[in-house]
Formats: sequence, structure tokens, C-alpha cells
Amino acid sequence: MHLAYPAVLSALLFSTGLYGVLARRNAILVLMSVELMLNAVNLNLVAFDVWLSRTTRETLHSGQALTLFTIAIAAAEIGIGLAIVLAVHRNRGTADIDKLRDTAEPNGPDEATLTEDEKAEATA
Amino acid sequence: MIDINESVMQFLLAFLVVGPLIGAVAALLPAPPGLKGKSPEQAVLRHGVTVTGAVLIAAIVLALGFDHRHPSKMQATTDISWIPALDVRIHLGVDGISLPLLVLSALLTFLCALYSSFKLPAGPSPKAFVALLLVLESGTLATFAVLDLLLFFLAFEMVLIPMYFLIARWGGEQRTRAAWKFILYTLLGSVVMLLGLLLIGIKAGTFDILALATDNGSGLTTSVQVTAALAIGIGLAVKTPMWPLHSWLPDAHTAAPTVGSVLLAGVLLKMGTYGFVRILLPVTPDGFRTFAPYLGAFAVVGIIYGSLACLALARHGAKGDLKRLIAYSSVGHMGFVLLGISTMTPTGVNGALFANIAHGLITGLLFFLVGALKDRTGTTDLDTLADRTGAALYGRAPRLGGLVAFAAVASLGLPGLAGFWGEMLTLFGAFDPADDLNRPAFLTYTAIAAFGTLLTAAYMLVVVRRVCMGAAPQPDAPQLADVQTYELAAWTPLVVLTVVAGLWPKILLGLTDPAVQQLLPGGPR
Amino acid sequence: MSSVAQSAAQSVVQSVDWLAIAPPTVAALVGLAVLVADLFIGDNRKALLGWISVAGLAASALLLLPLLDGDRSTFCLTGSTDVCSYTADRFTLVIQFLVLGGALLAALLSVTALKDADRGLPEGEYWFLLLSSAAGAALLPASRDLATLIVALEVASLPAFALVGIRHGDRKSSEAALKFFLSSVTATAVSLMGISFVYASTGTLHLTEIADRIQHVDPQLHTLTQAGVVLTLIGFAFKTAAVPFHFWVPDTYVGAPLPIAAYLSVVGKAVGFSGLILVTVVAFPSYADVWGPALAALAALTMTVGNVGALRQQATRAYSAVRLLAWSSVGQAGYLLVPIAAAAYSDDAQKSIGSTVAYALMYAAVNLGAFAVAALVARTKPLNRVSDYRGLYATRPLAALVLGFFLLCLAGLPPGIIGLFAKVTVFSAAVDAGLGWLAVIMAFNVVIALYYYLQWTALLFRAPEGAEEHHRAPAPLTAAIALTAVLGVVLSGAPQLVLRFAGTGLF
Amino acid sequence: MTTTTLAVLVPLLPFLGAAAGLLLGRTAPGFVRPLAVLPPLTALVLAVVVAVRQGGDRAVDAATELTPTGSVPVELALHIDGFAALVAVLVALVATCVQIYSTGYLRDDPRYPSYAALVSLFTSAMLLVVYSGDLMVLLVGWEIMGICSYFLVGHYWETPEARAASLKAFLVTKLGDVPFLIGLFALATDAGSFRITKILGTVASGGLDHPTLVALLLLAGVAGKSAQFPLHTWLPDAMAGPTPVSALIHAATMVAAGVYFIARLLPVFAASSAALVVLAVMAAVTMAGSALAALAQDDIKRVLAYSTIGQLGYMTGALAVGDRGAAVFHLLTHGAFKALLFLAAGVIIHASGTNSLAAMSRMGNLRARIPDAYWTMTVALLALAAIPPFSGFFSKESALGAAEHVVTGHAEGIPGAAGWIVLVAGLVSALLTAAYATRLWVLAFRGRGADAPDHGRQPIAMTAVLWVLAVPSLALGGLAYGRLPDWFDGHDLTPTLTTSVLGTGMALVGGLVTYGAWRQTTALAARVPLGAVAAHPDADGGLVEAEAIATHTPAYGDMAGAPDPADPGRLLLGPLHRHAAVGFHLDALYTTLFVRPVQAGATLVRFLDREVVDTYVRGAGAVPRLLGSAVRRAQTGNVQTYVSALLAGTVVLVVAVLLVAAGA
Repeated sequence: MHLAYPAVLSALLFSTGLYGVLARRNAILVLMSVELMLNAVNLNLVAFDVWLSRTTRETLHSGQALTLFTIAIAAAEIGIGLAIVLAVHRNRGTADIDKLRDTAEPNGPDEATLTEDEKAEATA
Repeated sequence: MIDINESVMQFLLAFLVVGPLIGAVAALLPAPPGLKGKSPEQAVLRHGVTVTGAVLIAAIVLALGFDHRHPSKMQATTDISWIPALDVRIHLGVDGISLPLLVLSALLTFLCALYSSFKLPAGPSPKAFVALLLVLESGTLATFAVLDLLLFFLAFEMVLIPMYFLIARWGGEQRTRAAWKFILYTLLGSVVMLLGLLLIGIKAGTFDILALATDNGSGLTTSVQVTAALAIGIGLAVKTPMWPLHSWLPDAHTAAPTVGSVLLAGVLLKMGTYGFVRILLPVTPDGFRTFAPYLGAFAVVGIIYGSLACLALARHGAKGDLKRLIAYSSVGHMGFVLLGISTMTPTGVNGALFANIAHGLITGLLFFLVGALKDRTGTTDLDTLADRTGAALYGRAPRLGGLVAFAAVASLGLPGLAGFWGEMLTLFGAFDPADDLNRPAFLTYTAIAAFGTLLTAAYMLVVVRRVCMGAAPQPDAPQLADVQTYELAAWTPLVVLTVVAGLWPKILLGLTDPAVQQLLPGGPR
Repeated sequence: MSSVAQSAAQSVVQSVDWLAIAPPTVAALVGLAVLVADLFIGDNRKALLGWISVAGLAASALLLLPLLDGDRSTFCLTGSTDVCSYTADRFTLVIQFLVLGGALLAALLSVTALKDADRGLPEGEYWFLLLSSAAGAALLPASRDLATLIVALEVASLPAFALVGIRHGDRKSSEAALKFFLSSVTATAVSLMGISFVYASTGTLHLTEIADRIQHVDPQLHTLTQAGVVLTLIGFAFKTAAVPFHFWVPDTYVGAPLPIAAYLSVVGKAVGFSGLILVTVVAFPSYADVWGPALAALAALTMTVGNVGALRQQATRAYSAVRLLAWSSVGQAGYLLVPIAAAAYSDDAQKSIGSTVAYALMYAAVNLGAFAVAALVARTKPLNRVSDYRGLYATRPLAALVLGFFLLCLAGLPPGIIGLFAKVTVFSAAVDAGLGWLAVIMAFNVVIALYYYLQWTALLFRAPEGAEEHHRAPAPLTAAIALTAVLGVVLSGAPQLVLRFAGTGLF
Repeated sequence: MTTTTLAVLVPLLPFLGAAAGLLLGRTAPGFVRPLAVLPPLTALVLAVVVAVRQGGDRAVDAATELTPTGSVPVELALHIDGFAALVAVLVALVATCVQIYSTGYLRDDPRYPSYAALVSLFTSAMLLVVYSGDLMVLLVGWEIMGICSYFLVGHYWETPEARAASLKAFLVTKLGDVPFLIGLFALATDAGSFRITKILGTVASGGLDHPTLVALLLLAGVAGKSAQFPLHTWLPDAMAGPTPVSALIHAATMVAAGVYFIARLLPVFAASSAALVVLAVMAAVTMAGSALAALAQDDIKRVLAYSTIGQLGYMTGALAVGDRGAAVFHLLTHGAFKALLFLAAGVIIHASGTNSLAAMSRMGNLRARIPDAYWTMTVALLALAAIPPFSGFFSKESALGAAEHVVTGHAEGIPGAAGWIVLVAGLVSALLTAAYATRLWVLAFRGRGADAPDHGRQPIAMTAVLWVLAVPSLALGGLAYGRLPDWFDGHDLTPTLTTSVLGTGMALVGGLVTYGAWRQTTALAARVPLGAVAAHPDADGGLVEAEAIATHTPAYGDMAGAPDPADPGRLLLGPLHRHAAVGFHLDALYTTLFVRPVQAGATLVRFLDREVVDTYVRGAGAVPRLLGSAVRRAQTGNVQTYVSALLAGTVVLVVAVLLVAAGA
């Protein structure tokens, strides 16, 4: 099979993941699309490794080694990602990314707009 | 005159630079050592006076121990490596050019400390005031004593923070805006200068001013010299200040307290011109030669611009502030100094250095007097001071009036006083510039600058007319206290030095001439 | 037979130089130990965990000393022994010292933070995460192949996400964690894509081998390689918070607990720029014309945006102090990038890299000091506003003087002599490489930066408004402040200690 | 004591007197008066001794280096030839007389100590100019004289006229000094030294590369200092100062310094004939114009001021025809009788309580009140009008003789045109001089009407000085025959027949015509009452004069003229009177030509500074602020914008790098 097929597929996967990250509103779905991007990279690595081992007699297969590492890292990331999304959901009642505006740079003088619970928390 | 062995001289010079720093740290300690005054304020102010006094005595002893027979040789040199990675060496030394400036700075700071120990400017704790004053002194003395490009930059920047706080904390109205404008403008200039210094240091392989000066720019290609001269020139021009880059000076002076103005005008402006003579002239002669006519042009415009601005401020109904007027007069005087340097002739540079010292003495005295006037009448606005016919200071406070007249006359460059020799030699240098500079341009500069002296005379005497003269003071007019003893103590050295330097210019020119001859490319090696 | 088997095993199993990999390993092991110990220690003696972690970090830092004598490398390919994955040369040791020192200071801040939160924060998990992140950060400078590099980057980052979001029930903390997480993971994905392209064109992951093979890549793959080189940089540029990737910094620092913000601003950035150095100078020296201009542009943009962003912070707004420090760290990242960009143009790349390392050491000490004083003030005024620092000199003179010194070091003005000379080294790297325009931009930035640093310093010495009750500063916090202050002053006195890296070659 | 040490003491003593006076003026008023009078007296004695020792033969030369300058060193040098010796004697004499006179004139003026100190400082500066052999040291003395004249003219700083006059005096002289300085530089660069001897040597060897330009530059300075035609407008206004000051500074010494300088460096001027012609024209215009203006002045001191300008015109005329002996001879005689005229005028103002001739002409037998002033003033006026036996006749005739000498073609190198211009102008102004001298004498002493108020005898100090100065006004002429020429490098100073007959004839005609005109107009005086008298008549001279000056404008409409039909001058000048009174509107011309453009420039600069230079600085401050708000607005807080920015940045970076790599 020619190298182009997996490369193109991985590019497509990567862009779908990218679209998912940028467009989806729910945090969980964003996490899934991030996973998609990482797997696109894995596909790419494995494809190149096979192609390299055939053409240049490369014996170390470091591509596949890196793929294993990436899979491990992706797993760890999802673990922490979900934990954070859970914390966000518990604090806010929703996992909608667009609502996360508390730490933005407020424009006007924000003494007045300091929300109640922040005041509460400040005085704690 | 008196011969002191080399190591004592080295110690003296090192003490000049480090002493004030130690004094500053000591001032911050809760119970500053030394004389116990009535209150802690009194103690810390007296501490300030003792430290600056010690530094002044050290400077005078250094001047006496200095070998006047050959002032072009660098004396009292210490040379220790500090940061090998950047090739920065603590290389101190003093020669005919830097000795007068060192003594002037030490004297002015001592007088300021003395003056403020009796009359503290309104503002927060005097402890901080004394500490800042001492750090400022250490910065200025270091600038004149240091012979390493990067240390020069370090000393150049060391004065920024103390002066910022002096203006921002103890200043008059609009002080924060003026302090910001001062520090940001000067910092931009000095950082651009840093680029030039680095370019020289990297291309020539060393940051040592002495080594660079002796091989006189032969180690640098002309294009490098031109860029370096431009960058360093801009940085120094902001500090001098040269005409288009001067707008921070009037605001800083109007807002600064008396002591701040005296030090700003008396010492800080000299660092810029000293940089021209010590770095640009010897190290990048070809680069400087390309810019000399433009520098001359800007200098001359600065002279006329400064004088006309003063005339505008001195006019009736112009709501002109006296300190702002003196600030613009400094722009004019510094125009003369720059013109002298741009001629690249021994006469011109001698004139520039002499005018430097003279400006320090005279403008320092002027600012002291205006400060005293402000303490007495509460305002420096010329219109409120001289309502219709004039403030008649001759009548109400004759000695103060006499001193104001003396300072004004010295400032307009009356021969027989210090102001004349600097301007005369600058004009004489410009009349006959270095042979590869185009003569007609410099002849026009001479003519315009000479006309500038007339304008200077005009606005100075208008100020004397509106401040000192006036209708006979009515008996009910508020009584002005005449000169106090502490004021007299602070001002007499300046008056005496102005007269001595005027009547016997050899005291300064004898020192600077051999050093300048050796510095300039054409001069004898 | 056994010897043959052994030799066969020998040939298959790589020989591991345990001393070389000691610093990161010790940190990781102490982390695990703390995690396990957390189960057995009762609630009232949780502080013990803190001191164990601090001791662990100190031990791993001390373990750097034996490595000083010469370069040691391990995990090498059995074939050619000079291609190794882990090398402990001078560059690694300096960066590891920076990382472990930074983590130690952050740990000191955390001890007080945890005590103040009194069970608000889970101690066991907190220390485990901090130590593991420190271990990852210590591993990164030593890694000499892209796989270890990425793994180290992730090991350093993942605990950081958790640390940022560790405050239960705090909306800001979880929100900041999520933002940090999403941005970082996307950047890593992009970086991995770049690495895959580089792997495709060179066929290997070891940096030294990449450097040789990348010179003669077959022409078809040339554009792919160039794209790969730039994409690989993105992950590390993100970690240093270069401009297009800096958006997460203010939000994360505000949301995170203060010690973690300090940790991120120093160790996070150290990870970023050491990764950048390894990738650019060691892996792709021949592609200098590719990453040189890119990094120069990034540096200029980062400086300007960072300083200008900090300029507009209103002193009275909530969290403005931390936000100001965040923007200032973005600005400082710009200064860190300049020598790396200059390395592309100058003939002696290692000398200009030294400038980054020197500047980073100064920045680490001074920035952590500033955060320490911020933590001290935050204990009484939780809103962390810059206006809360008004008149600090009246109540805590020493803290005010020290904070003033740190801010002026960051600004690069004389009381902060080490700051000034560090900036001079960066300037001289730029001028030496002929990047005149970058040096001029940097000059303007120094002036803009001075405005907000000096504004804050001036605020410290102004007359205080309300009456201030004075209570004792906790021991670890005072220790941290004292340590950084002494470090700053000693370095100001003898800048050669730090700046000597700018003089000599590091690799 | 060698001549050099004596010569050094001459300027040094008044300087020390001045310094002592300034320092302890207020603390020890007791011996301020002796400190004022003794130094100039001893200086006079020493000057006479030096003059006698020098005796007109070899010039006394001595020099030590004052300072190295990098190219041409400045030396503290003495160069005393015959001219210097005699002028020094004159200066010392007049200064002593003025100091003695001032002790009486400003008896109870609170500011007397500083006044006396400044007069001594002035005297030492003038003596420095006279003796100095180095041009730069001469310039130092030159400008110190200028500043002393500024302070002394501004002595009555309560009156607005004095405030304006002092500023104007200094600025106009300084305007002259600017080209003067550049001229000195040109000389020094060509001669390689500031020493007069070297410069004269270079000129002799033809080393001066463009003498006309140098001469004109120096001429500007001389015109400013000696109040010659273009820059003379400051002298009449300077009469707002005390009379002794006018006598010393604005009659005998400072204004003569310019003439003396040209006499010292005549070869420089003689090197270019164009310069001599310009000098002659300038002298001619000055002589005629000032004489006309003097005829129309109402203030007695302004008449004398314009007369001084005219007499200086004579001296420059004599120099224009190359005879510096005649010029310095006239300088000496003029110094004596003009100082006497001013001091006598002081007495008159003190006695009559006014300085306006119109008011004096309405006072009866003023001469009975002040007999000394009357007789000495008559002697001086006759000398001024150049009537034979008096010294004025001999010195003026020697000048006209020199001009005639050139006209008849005997003198080589001097353009004939210069001779003609000087001769004709000299004769015309001889007539006019006699006219205004007679007018002054007649209006002052032949007034009719109520008797002048009697305030008892004038202080002895003032009257004695008058007689002391009357002696040289009378006798100095005789010296023309005796030993004077050998002091002045030997030319014959005796008056030639034709010019003396012509000159005396013109003078007599002028006097008689004015007397006739006065006879007709005096009747009108009774019908038109005019005049105001000072408020405190019995105060000391200074206070009376200050009030007289202050009241002149309110009483008579303006500073100079007065609407008095009984004034013979009005009859003689006719339509010209109105213009002559205000000095031919030169002041108005200079204000529009110089003062207004400078003030416009000042306002332009103030506008430029506030609007242009500052806006750039403020703008530079605003740019980072704008960028800052843009950056802060970009922090929207939405993660997805952050990530999209991140990816967009990546794409842009990759594309840019590919383009750059492909392009490069």
C-alpha cells in the first residue's frame, strides 16, 4: 500500500479532531476530538515507520516506540482531562466551554461587578 | 600640588564612588550613626551632610594630589576584573577632563545636602531623601570616574531611580507626570546608547575606554563607527539635552524640588556632554566626523530655540514659570557645549568642558536662588511675582536681589565670570573647525550662536528687570526675609568659584587642554 | 553459559548510569513515597509530607554536584554508543539546577499555602503532583531524543494541569485548569505532528542523528521537513508562552493557587525554552534559516505584547497583582527567546544560548522572590490587588525593599544590577548576531516595562491608607523570600556566577 | 618700582576698591566714601607717573600667559604707548572728579555704597581696556564696562525710564559686541595671537586676508560702544541714570573706548580704503544727525548726550582720515569739557529742581543762585563750540586740518572722498554745535520770570570739582604746541589757517543766528506758562534728578521734546523739529526691524514646543497604551478563541517560514 493513503487519512483525522476542538461546546466532546488528533499522529507515526523500515532498512522502529508512548500519554491526559471537566461541572453545573469567562480580563472597573460568591470567597 | 602616593589616590577615588553608597545604606538604618540632632530627622540630615562633606574633602584631596604637570595621563587608576563573561572590568581613573567634573559634582551635592539640612523640601521621610541623594551622588561620581563602557552605562542608569523618586516624592505640582517623562525618556536614550556601546565593545573586542581611545577607532570599520556614533549620540543627546530631544527637561525642572533641580542641572546634564568627550570623540572619530555638522546644526538651533522660549516665558502676561525659564536656558547653554564638541578642535572641546563646569556652577546658583524666592513668596510664576512694575527685590531683599543679578549676569556670559570663557572658546572653535569639517557651515553656526548670546542677555536682563527692579516697594508690601546664614553658606562657594574661574581660567583650561590635545585624533599622541 | 547469557543480556539490556539519572529519579521516587505515606499519616501531621517533599527536592538538587566533573550520558544505542537518550552535560546540569531550585522555592511557598488552607487542599496529592512535575521538568533538559523530550514535556505538564485545578469548589481554579489543559494538549498534538514529519524525513528520533541526516533529505520531503521543524517548535514555544500561544497565561495564573502560578512562571518556562534550545540548536542547526527568523519574530512579538499587556493593568482590579506578574512573565519570555533567535545568525551558537541560560537563572530567582512576597501579602489581603501593596514599606519595610529590588531587577535598572547585566548579555547576543531591529524593539520594551515595574515599586513606598495590623510572617515563606533576596544580592555583587554561562560553550 | 608694576597697579587699585566696597558696603558704612575716592586718586597719580616715564618714546610691553585655549593662548599683556598713557590720565582724572562729586550729589542715597563700588569697577575696567595689550583681555574690560553702565543707568530703578534705558543700553552695546567678537577671532586666527603688537606686525606684513570684512566687524562693535550712527540710540535714553554716571561713562570714558580701540588698531582699518570711506560716512552722518537732534531736545542732559555723539563723530572722522593724533587729542579735550558740562548740568538740575530747558527759561537769574556752575559751564560751552582760545578749538581744528591735509592730496593711502566727507560734515556740524551750545546757554541762564528758588550754596564737593575740570577745558589747547605731539607719534597738531578761519566763522554764525532767534521767541515765554518743579527741592541731587526724570514725560508729553513755542530751536528747525526731537524715529524703526520679529519668534517657539515637540512625545506615550488595551481586549476568556489563535498562529508561522525559506 502506498504511503500516501495513511498520511492523507491521518491528515483528515487531524483536521476532524481540530474542528471538534474548535467547534464543539461540550467539554467532553472537546476532549474526544483532542484524542482524535493524538490518534491521527499515532497513525502517521506507524505509517512512516513501516514505510521507513521497508525503504531504508531502519531496524530500530523508533516510530512505533513513540506511538506507544503517545498512547500512554493520551490515556493519562484523558484521565486528568475528565477529572478537570468533572470539577468544572460540579462547580458550575454545566460543562459548556463558552460559559467559562470568570478569569477573563474585565473591561470596566470591576469593583461593582464582583459576583457575590467571589466576595464571599474573598472574605473567607 | 602635594604628592600623595598612588595607593592612597586609588583609595580616594574608590572611596569617592563607593563612600556615598555605604552612606546611603547607613542612612536607612534606624539609628544612623554620627551626629545626634534634636530629632531623628535632624540626625539623618546631619548624617547626609557629614557623608557628602567627607566625599567633598576626598575629592579636594584627590584634586590636590593630582599631578598637574601632565593631566593627560590617567591617574589614581584601579583595574579589577568584575565580570569576565562580559569582559567588564572595574576600571576607575581620573584625568584632566574628569577631575573638574568630579570636584563639581561632589561640591554641588554637599551644598545641596547642607541646604536641605536646614530647609528640607516638603515630602515624606527625610531618611529616604538622604539615602536617595547619596545614591545619586555615587552614580554621578561613578559616571565621571569609570573607564569601562558598560560600567559607564551602569553609572549612567544608576542616577535614574533616585532622581525619579526625588522628583515624584518631593516635587511641586504635576510632579508624577514630569517624573515619568524624565525617567522613561532618559531610559530610552540610555538603552539606545547601550546598543551603540555593545556594538563598539563587540566589534573592537574590549569595553575598556582607555584602550579604545589609544587606538582611536582604528579597530572599527567606518560603518560600525557611524552606527555606533549615531546610537551613542542619540542616547547622550537625550541626556544633554540636545534640541529636539529636550522636552523632558522643562517639565522635570518645574516639578523638581530646589535640590533636585540643582543636581539635575548642575550634574546630570554634564554626564551627557562628558560622554560625548570621553567616548564618542576618541573612540569613533570617523563616525563622529560624519555627524559633527548635524550635531552643530542641532546645537545652534538649540541655542536659539532655548533663548526664544525663555523670551516667550519672560514676557508680561505669558504666565511663565521661572524654573521652566531656567530649564530652557540650560537647553541654550548646553547648545553651546554641543557646538564646542561638534567642532572637533582642541579649542572647541576645551570651551565645551569649561562651559560645562561654568553652567553647573551658575545654573546651580540660579536654581538655589529661585528656590529661595519660592520659599519666600510661595510662587515662581513670573507674572504673580512681578505684578505690574516688578517685584523690586533690590529694595525688599537687597542681598538676594544682588545675588539674582549676579547669577543672571554670569549666566549671560559676562567676561570676567565663568560663563564667558566657555562660550568664547566654543565660538572660537566653531570659527576655525577641524580641517575636514566644512568651514562655511561652521561659520554660519558661529554667527548664529553669537547672536544667541545676545538673546540670552535679553531674556536674562528682562528677568532681572521684572524680578529685581520695580516701583518703590510700598511700606505695606509683605516683608521679604533677606539671605539667611545657611543660604549664604550654601551659595558663597558657587559665587566665589564663578568669579575665580572667570578671572583665572587657567585653573580649568590648564587641566583640560593637555588631556583634550591627546584625546582628539589630530592632537599630539 | 551464564557469562555468555549475561553478555548476551548485557548486549540487549542497556547499561544504565544510575548516578547520571539520579536527580529526576530521586524526585519521582520521593513523590511516590509521599503519595503512599499520605495514606498512613493522620490529618494533624500532614505538614510532615511537605517537609519530606522539600527534603526530597533538596536531595535531588544536591545530587547534581557529583555530576559536575564531566559529561555523562546513558540509555545509549547499543550500536553506536555516542547516540544516547539521556546526557548530563553542563547545559543539563544548569537547567536541572534551575528547575529543582525553582521547585524547591515553590514547595516552600506551598508549605505555607497548604497550612493556611488547613485541609482545604489535599496535601498528599498536591505534593505528589508537584514532585512528579519537577521530575519531568528535570528529565527534559537531559533528553537527547524526541520521544524522551515529548514524554518529559508531558510529565512536566500533566501534573501542572491537576495542580492548577486542585482547589475543590473554586470556579476559577477549575476553569483555569480546563483552559490550560485544552491549550496545552492541542499544542502537544501539533508538536507531535511536527515530530512525525521530522521522523518521516530523517528516519530517526535521536537529536544528533537528526542533525546529520536532515542535511541530505531527498528533495520531495524538503517542504515536509521544514513544516515539521516549525511544528515541533510550537509545543515548546507554547510552554514558554510565546505570543500566539500566550493567551492561557493570565487566566491560568489567576485561577491557580499562588505557589503553582510561581512554579509555572519559572519551571514551566524553563521546560519550554530548554526544549526549544535542544530542538533548535542540537537537532536542526542546519535549518537555522528556518527557525531563526521564526523565533526572532516570536521574540519581538512576545516582548511587546507581554509588556504592553502589563501596562494596562488597573491597580484596583481584583487579582491585578498576579495578572501583572503573569503579563510580566510573558514579557520576560520574549527576552529569553532573543538569544535563541540570535543563535541562528551568530557563528558561535552555544555562546548566545548561554545568554538565555544566564538570563533564565536571574529571572527564576527574582520572579520567585516576587511571587514569594506576593504570597506573603496575599495572606492578609486575599484579593491580590496591586493597590493592596500601597504603603507596604510602613508595615513590612524589609519585604517592601526586597520586592522593590526584585521588580527593578526584572526591569533591569541599577539597584537590580544582576537584572541589568543579564539584559546586557541578551542585548549583546542580539547585537553580536546582527539583529539590530530586534535589539531596538527590546530597547523600547525595556522602557515600557519600566513603567509598570516602577509604578508598582513607587506604590510600595507611598503613605499607607488604612491602619495595618502586623502579624508574623510564617517561617517557610520568610525562608523563601530570604533565599531569593540573598541570591539576588549576591548575584548583583558578583554577576559572574551566573553570567559565566554566557561566556563559555554549554554542550 | 618699575613702570610695569606701576602700570599694573593703575587698573588694580580701583578693582580692589570696588571689591572691598561691594563686600562690606552694608556692614561698615563708615569708610565707604574714602574707599570710593582714594583708589581712583592714587590711580590718577600713578597714571601720571607712568605717562611721564613713558614720555611718548618706546611703548611699555609686558605679558604673562593668562590661559592656554587649545589654539591661540590668551595673555595678560600690557602695551602702553603715548596714547594709552594720556588717555589713562584722562580716565583717572575724570573718575576721581566724579567720585568726589558723587559724595556730594548722592549724599543720603541708601544705595551709595553699591553705586560707588560699581563706579570704581567701571574705572578699573576702562583702565584695563586702555592699558591692555591683549585683545581678549581688552574684550573682558570692554564688556565689564558695558555691565557697569547697565547697573549704573539702572540706579534709579524705581523710575520706569531707568528700567527701560538700562536694558536698552546693554542690549544695543551687546548687539555691537557680537560682530566685534567675531572680528577679534578673525584677527587672532590670521595673526596667531591676540597680542596687539603681533597683530600690527601681521597687518604690516600684509598677513590679514580680508581686511575690509574684519574692519567692518570691528566697526560694528565700536559703533555700539561709542554710540555711532547705526547703534547710537541707547545713549540719549541712558541719561535716565545719575548725572555723575553720565559724566564719567557716557561722556568721557566708555563712549571714548571705541574711538581709542580704532586708534590703537588704525593700521587694520587703514589696510582697506573701503573701510575708511565707510568710517567717514558713518562719522559724517553721526555728526550732522546728532547736532540736529541736540537742537530739538528739551531735557538738558539729552542735549549733552546728542552733543557727545556728535563730538565722537568728529573723532571717528579724524580716524577716517588716518590721523589718530588729532582723534585722541580731541578725545582728551572733549573728555574734560564734556564731563564738566554734565557735572554742571547736575548742579543746575539740583538748583532749579527740573531738567527741562523750557522750565529753566521761565526762571529768573538762575545764574545768581549757582555762580560756579554758571562760569564753568560757560567756559565748557565755549570749548564745545570751538571758540579760539579754548581747548575745543585746537582739537577740533586739528581734526579738520587732518581732513584738509587729505583733501589737498598730501596723505598717501587715504581716499580723497573720505577727506571731503569729513571736512564738509565737520564744518556743517561746527555751525550746528555752536547753535545748540548757545541755545542751551541762553535758555538755562538767560531765563525771565519768577526768581529761581534759593536752596543755599551747593555742596563744596560738587563746586570744587567743576573748577578742577575747568582748567583742562581752558589750558589743554596750549599743549597742542608744546609736548603733546611727541606723545602722539610726532604729527603736527597745530591748527592750519584755512580750516581754523572757516571753522571759527561757521561757529560764530551758528551762535549769532541762535541768539537772534532767541531774542524773538523769548517774548512768547511769558504768555505760555510751562514747567514743573521736583517735589523735594532740598533733598540731595540724586533724588531731585530722579523725580525730574520721572516727571518729565507726564509734564511735557514725552521724554525728549517739550511743546514750548519760546524755544529758538523750534524756530530754527521748523518742520524738522518734531522729527529731530525723537531722534528721527530710529527707535521706532529698530523696534519694527528687530524687536518685533524676535518676539514673534518667541511666540512661535512657545507654540512649537507645546504643540509639535510635545505632541510627538505624548504620542509616543499613547501608542503602547493603545496596544495594551487591544491586547487586554483579546483576553476574552473563551478557551476556543485561545486555541484557534494558537492554531492560526501555527499556520501563519509555517506558511511564513516556508515562504521565507523558499524565497531566500
